[in-house]
Amino acid sequence: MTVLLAFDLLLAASIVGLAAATLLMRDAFAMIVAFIVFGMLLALGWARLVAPDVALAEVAIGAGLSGALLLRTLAHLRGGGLSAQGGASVSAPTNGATQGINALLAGLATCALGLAYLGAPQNVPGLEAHVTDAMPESGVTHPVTAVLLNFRAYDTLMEVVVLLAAVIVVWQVERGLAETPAPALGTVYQGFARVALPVAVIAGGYLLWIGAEAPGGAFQAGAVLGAVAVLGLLSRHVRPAPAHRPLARGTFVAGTAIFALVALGVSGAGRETFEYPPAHAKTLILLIEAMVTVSIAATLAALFHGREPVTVATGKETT
Amino acid sequence: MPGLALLAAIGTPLGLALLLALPAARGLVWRALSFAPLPALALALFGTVPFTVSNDWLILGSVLGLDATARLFLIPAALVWTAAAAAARVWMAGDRRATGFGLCFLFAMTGNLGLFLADDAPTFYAFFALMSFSSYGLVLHARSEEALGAARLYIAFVLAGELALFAGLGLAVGETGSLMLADIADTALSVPTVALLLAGFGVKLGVMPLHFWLPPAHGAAPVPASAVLSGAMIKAGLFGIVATLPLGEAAYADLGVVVTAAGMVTIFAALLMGARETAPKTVLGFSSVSQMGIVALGIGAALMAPGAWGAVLPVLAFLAAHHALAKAGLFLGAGAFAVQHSPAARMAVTVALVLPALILAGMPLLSGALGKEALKTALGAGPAVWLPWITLALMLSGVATTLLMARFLVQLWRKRPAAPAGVESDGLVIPFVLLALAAAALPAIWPTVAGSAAQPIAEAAPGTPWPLVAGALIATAAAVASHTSRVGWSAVLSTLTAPAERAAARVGDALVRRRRALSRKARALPPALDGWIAEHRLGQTGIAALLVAVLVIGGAQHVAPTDPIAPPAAEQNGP
Amino acid sequence: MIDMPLLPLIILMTSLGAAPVLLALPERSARLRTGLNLAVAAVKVALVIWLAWKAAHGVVYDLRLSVLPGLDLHLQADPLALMFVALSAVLWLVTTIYSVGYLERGPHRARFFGFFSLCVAATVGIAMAGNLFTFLLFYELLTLATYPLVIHRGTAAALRAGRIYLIYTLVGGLALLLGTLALWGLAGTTDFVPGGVMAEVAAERPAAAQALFVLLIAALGVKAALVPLHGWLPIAMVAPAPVSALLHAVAVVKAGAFGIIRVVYEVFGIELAQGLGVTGPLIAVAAVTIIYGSLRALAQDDIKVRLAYSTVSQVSYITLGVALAGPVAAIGALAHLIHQGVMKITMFMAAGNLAEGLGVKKVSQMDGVGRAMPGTMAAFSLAALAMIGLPPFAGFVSKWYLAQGGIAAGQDWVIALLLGSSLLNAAYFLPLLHRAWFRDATPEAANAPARRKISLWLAAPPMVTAGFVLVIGVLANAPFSPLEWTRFIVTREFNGGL
Amino acid sequence: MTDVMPDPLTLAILLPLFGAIAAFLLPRAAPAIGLGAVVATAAAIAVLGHLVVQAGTIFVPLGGWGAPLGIELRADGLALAMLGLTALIALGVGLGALAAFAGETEVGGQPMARQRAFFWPLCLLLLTGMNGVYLSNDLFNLYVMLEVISLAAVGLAVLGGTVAALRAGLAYMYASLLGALMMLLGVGFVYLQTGRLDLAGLAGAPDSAALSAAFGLMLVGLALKTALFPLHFWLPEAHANATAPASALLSALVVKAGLYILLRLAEAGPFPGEAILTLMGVLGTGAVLWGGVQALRAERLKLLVAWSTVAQMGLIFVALARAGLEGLSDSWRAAALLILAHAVAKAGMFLAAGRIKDVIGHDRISELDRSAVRPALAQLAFALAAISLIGLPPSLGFIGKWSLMEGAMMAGNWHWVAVTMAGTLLSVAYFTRALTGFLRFDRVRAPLDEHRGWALADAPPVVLAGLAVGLGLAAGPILAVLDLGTPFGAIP
Amino acid sequence: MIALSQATIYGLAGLAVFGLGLMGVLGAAERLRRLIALNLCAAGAGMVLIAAAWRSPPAVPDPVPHALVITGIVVMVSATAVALALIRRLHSLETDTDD
Repeated sequence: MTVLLAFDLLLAASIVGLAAATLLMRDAFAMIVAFIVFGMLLALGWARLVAPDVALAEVAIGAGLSGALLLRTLAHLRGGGLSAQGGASVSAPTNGATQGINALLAGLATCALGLAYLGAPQNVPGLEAHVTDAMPESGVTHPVTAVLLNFRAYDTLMEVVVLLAAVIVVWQVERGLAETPAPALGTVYQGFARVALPVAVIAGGYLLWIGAEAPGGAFQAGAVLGAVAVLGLLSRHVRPAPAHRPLARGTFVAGTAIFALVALGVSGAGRETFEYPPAHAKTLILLIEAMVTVSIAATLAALFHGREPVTVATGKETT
Repeated sequence: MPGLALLAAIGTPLGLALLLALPAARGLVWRALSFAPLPALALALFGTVPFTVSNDWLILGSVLGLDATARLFLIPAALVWTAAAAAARVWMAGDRRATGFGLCFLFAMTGNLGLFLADDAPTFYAFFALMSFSSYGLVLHARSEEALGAARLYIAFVLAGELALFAGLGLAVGETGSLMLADIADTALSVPTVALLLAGFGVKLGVMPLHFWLPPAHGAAPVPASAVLSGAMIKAGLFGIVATLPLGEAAYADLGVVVTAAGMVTIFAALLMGARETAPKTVLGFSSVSQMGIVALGIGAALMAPGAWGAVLPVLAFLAAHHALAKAGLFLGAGAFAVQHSPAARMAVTVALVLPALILAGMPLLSGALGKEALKTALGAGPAVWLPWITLALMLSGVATTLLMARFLVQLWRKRPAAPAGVESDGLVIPFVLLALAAAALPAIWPTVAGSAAQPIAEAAPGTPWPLVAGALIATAAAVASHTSRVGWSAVLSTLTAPAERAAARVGDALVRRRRALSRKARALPPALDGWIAEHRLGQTGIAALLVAVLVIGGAQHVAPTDPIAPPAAEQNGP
Repeated sequence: MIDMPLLPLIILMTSLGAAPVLLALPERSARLRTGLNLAVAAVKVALVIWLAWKAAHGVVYDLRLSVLPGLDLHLQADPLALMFVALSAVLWLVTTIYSVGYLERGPHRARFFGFFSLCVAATVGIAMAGNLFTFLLFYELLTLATYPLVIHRGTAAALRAGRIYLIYTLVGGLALLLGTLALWGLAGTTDFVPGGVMAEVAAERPAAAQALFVLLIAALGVKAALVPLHGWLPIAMVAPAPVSALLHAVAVVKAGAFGIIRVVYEVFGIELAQGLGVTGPLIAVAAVTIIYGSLRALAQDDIKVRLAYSTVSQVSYITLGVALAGPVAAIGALAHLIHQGVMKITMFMAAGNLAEGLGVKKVSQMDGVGRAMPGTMAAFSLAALAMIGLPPFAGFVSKWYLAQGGIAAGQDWVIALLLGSSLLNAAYFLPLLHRAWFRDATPEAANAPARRKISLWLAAPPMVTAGFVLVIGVLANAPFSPLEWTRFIVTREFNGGL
Repeated sequence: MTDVMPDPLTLAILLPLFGAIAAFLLPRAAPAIGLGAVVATAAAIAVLGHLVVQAGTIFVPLGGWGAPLGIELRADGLALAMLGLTALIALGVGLGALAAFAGETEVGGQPMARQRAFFWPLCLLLLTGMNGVYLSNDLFNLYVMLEVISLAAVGLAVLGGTVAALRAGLAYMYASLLGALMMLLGVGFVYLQTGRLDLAGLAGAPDSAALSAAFGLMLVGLALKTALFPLHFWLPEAHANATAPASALLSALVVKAGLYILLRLAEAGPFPGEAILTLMGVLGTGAVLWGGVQALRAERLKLLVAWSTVAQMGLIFVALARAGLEGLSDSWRAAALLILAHAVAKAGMFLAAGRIKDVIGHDRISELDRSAVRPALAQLAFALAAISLIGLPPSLGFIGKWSLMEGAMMAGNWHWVAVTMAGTLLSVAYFTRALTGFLRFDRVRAPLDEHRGWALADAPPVVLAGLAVGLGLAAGPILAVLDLGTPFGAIP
Repeated sequence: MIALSQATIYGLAGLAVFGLGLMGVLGAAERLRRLIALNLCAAGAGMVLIAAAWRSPPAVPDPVPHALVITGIVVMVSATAVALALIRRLHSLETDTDD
């Protein structure tokens, strides 16, 4: 126990240290790498707290996809290569005094929060009992999935809406002007991609399926599939073109639409919205998960790609 | 000794006058001019009264002397002469007719001072005539059209007056059988005699309707001459009445009525006429006339009620002294004003002139007011029927005098008296100021001078300010009215509101400037703050600050109680 | 006749409803606008007559709309309201006719008439407000509606005047808002009730009641142009003539005076106000205003500014009459509310005609204008004589009652005040008449071509109102005269205390 | 809910969502779809209103689970009023957007066609989020809804595509994210203390350090999102640089979401102390003054309007604080009235400002009067909206200020009355700057061209601004609606 | 006294991370760095939530916070994507105008 506790302490310290390191890194690339490592350690910590679903999500999305997005942006900011120094500034750097005050205040706030945290009762019974009670009616056996797609399905729907909103905004913001092409992978990687892609697809499907009973589920699966798409983009296997737009739009909204339609569709006749008929609960949840997974994958890929495919005047390529 | 003193008193001016004939001595004479009255003054101040010195050899056996009453007249007269002589010396410094003037001046001085010392009728008459006729030269001095006219008028009246006086004195001497003035004054003279005497002295006094000569003469004469004409010589008329008429001995009701009525008319008519005058010195002349009206009231009352004389006489003496000093001061002041070159100096003189003007107008506690109050008290013993009217007249005379004084001060600026070029201003200002101060100090020094005769003055009420105030108000109103009639209503109103508006505008300007400065600062502040905040991204810092604040404030209430709240949370969290 | 409980609202809506239509009419449709204007104004007069007729027959009008709990928008038609409504309706009709002529082919007519209409709606609302809250609402509406009229010319000077006007009146409005809130908080109601609603409050917290009185009077005093809150009025003279006429005769200034009447009589109650010792200072303020305004008027060369200062002075007669706290003085005050309106509107319209027809804007230019514009100047002269207080014109009647009221209240000096004021009135009006009638025109003025022909639209209204001045003076004691009506009102306010 | 129909609460949230999806799928038909969705949503809200009037507060346990396990939707008078307001403004802004995006393209910005295509999905997503916030009864759900709003709002803020808009949008994004994350951490603390997420769980919870911390975090987070002084730094630029319909939505609605949540928190939870409430009032005062001062020196019309939003937000905080904790059970009404008043007026004002900018070609205040072209109706709308924002009777803004001052006065808190007065004077001052520009003519060289005839684009601002003024007369019914289901307990 | 449990460790660590993130957001000058700081904040908040889900006898951890954190992660990545898109676009425009 004590060894584990020591490990926990060490891990927690590493997490905090990496967080600090992330902020202190001079170089933007190093900063992003530190952030990704931070995410990995964080996932480890969450695994220690018996939260494998979260850990998975963090690795796949929090660290992985976010890291990829950051790197891609950095590449853009540096005009294609990752070696150049810099990164755009928001404003003039603040002076030492202000920084000191900021640090002091943030530290004070953290201390106050820490005190409050320590003052809070430990082990207050949460909702686990309710969850356990309601599990049989949820249609799935994995509690996290049950919470995500049944008990708090509304939140999840809105989460998908957030994703949808994100992709809409990203498409709206970026429209392919003065564009540096995404870094292409070498041929070796292309070969790797050829092998890796089918595997990843299968892994994603498995994650989706297993989500009903064990850690895994739509988001993780979507993240894996999204990674597949990202690989596809990087390896130029997938080349978004204006012609793809309707399809892309359809894919983005499919998850949200199906989710919401199901939610509404099951209502009536004494049932509330989102109240799946117990008999069809598993089917409906799977259906939703499947659609959401596809949408998430497409959305994440699109977020990575970062712009609506439009015809640009250069005519070289629809990027 | 008294003889020598008398000789000095009369002989000094007379001798100086004679010395003037010698061209070589003229400078000396002019330098000594202001010392000429001093022997007489010294005699009056330090001589033991009464005393008489008979000089049988002189004229009809002249008797000279000084009694208590004459002394009270002599002192102010000598003072006035001294001041006027000092003024005359500078005034005439560059005058080509200075010698003539000096001659007349010294003769008049001799006559004036001498008549107070005369004890018998012929001597008195002689001095009186000497004074009167030599004054003609004073009035005429300028030789201008105006001066000629005034002198003509003057001499006509002097002639008439002398005639009446001569007749009166003659009759009186006849009736009394003695040449001595004291005897004449003790005898119940016949009415015509008294009337003649009154007329004769009345001319000098300037009581209406015998006043016509006075204002023009005062206006036309050079300033020092005006001062003595008004300050000293008029009093000779009064002294004549006091010395010759059997006041307190017999009642002359009809004459009393005439004199009283004349006095009343004089007080106000002089105002009306004076108000129309433009020359400031003429205005002062009318003021003298008006003042003599007051004196006439006292005399008239004594004529009607002899019992009142005992009370009236000291008061009249005081009034005479008061008027002599104040009015002579005013005349010299007018001269002092005339010789100033800068407006500021003129303004200073004007301000100084306000003092004698106020004294004359009856400023409470000063001699004018005290004299009037004392006269009122004294007349309490006089004819009861007239008393209310007289009281009223005295009060209104304050108003009238105030108006005249205001008119004088205003006209001084409008129509500056003529003055010879190159006059040394100090030579006028100093006598003027001294006289004015003497007039102001009169109530204080009078008891030491007059002894028991000062009793009524010392006991007099301080006087009321309202005639003065009323006069000032009327004067202001009249000024405003006349100004308005000249420039129109709206201009007047604008003038009235102008200072307030200017002040308001100035304050407004200052405020506007202040406000502008402030608003400039206020305008500069937000951008500066903005820039500062943006530069340091303090908005961001604000987030943390607010968070800390809220957490600390929120947490504080949980720290305070020592016993941490540890409720069985489970109970709170049932489904 | 059928009963219409909504009649006050309809009267209000005639002008309030017309405003948006007038605002929206294109600039070109002049005929339509004129027709609509006149029709609405005429209908309004008719409706007011109807309302008066019904009210005189005992029909009580009382409309309420709850806005906040316990706080209503309240329209009523008590005699006092009727008086003011009638005044504004009649004078609106006259001024509308005048404005049509005045603004012929001028710019922004749509805007002008729209806000003009709104302005009258606000005045009617002020008149019929049944509580201070409703009063406040229309008081602010009046501020807003008059602002575009004041700056109608759109020049820098007009905008400056507008800004000053807005600052004064909005600060006054804020004070009134605060006062209304305080009244609501203290008394629990803002209703106008004869005899007042403050009795209990005053008994418990006299200082608070006094402070409230001062606050309310100061707030209303801005519009009533009590010295020293009068600064906006002379400056606001840059407005076009009809606006000045309306501003001075009915709308803004009278709104303030009317508000003072309401506050003194129906919020505090006159006896309570006397008991609180607040009428004395009010009398003093009114007296100072009367004299000050006249004095300032004397020195003005600009005709309109002189008239403006005259208004400052004359409107305080109303305040004076109210504060004297006696029924007779009250009659004088109320009568003067009407009389001054009619007189002053005449003078302003006449002055407008002078400016339009001859380009005469200054007193010094008025030599011989009587010959050039006899009708207009006759009207002006009549009104001026009435203003001075010569019998048998309207002004005499109100001054007479004010003087009587002063004596009745034991304040004999009021007579001296009135005499002094009349003297000053004469001093600043008679020179105008002298110049106009008894002097010959200066050669250049005589030879100058008329700037503009004065149409009947412009010429008639001042003559008509001058006729009113004569009639309401001569027939003061006849039934249905303004004087009779004010007597009726005062009887009500003083509980038959006549 | 035993109806065959889905419940109107869910519909109020999902209908705009479907609209957004459809509009995203069919960009060319986006305006029609969008307006249709807004109308449909309004219809659902009308049905909901009917139910609330009948039944008071309505709860819908989504998924049939009920709190605390599941998520509940809750509709009461306050929520209903906000829903109605949002629908109204969405409709108005939507109509305004038809005209605003009608042109070809803006210099340096996005092509109009793109703006048109993207406006509607974002607007409808925003509506989804707003309605979701109003109806939510779950803290975490509120967080998610805030994020929906944030992303949609950022999208709207940068719709114009100019550098200024993008910069402002990014600053807004960061502020908004940080606010949301503070909210999230606050939710974590709440869960730590109470073990549940529904608002009702807060109501029963004992006051504790963790809850105080939670409240503190959520408060600051929401203050950041509502741009409470001094956390307002992001707002003026973001609102001023967005295109007019977007500005209208941002200023009228988005900032209100945070305020609404604050109201709900204050209603539900043990508020962490009098001092915090006073602090909010003080910060509100700062906002009123600083916002006013900044509006006074703003050089552009839209910037002025944006600063006025800062000031008005502050005023709402003052309204909350006006009578202390004791009075909170009544103060919320004043705050709610002010929220409604500001939303309607500001939507109208931004649309009007946009119209003016479109017609004149710029919105520099100092040169408004140099233009010979005067968009009279838009200017009228601006003036009407200003009347309500200044708080002149009979506008809704006046009613709001009246209730604010009334409560403050009753509680003896004259300082809040003074703040309100000062704010009013400042608002008069800064709005007069604009109005003077509208009404001054002597600097125009060309002949005036005032009435350019009617344009559909003028209708929404005029109607909204007119409503802002006219709704004051309907304050009674509005208050009655607010009190449905007695939020904050019974009327004291 | 508070037992030093796993939950406490990670919870406090989470707060520390949040605090660091906060400091970064406030002070950092670069856009990317601020965004990463925000992500740190999110991670910190997630850690606190997961710590709140942990039960000392680790039988069944509370699944609800887990679900919440997953949602949070997805929301955060969406927001990050949007912010990055803005950053890229701004960079393009700024370099365009600057050059």
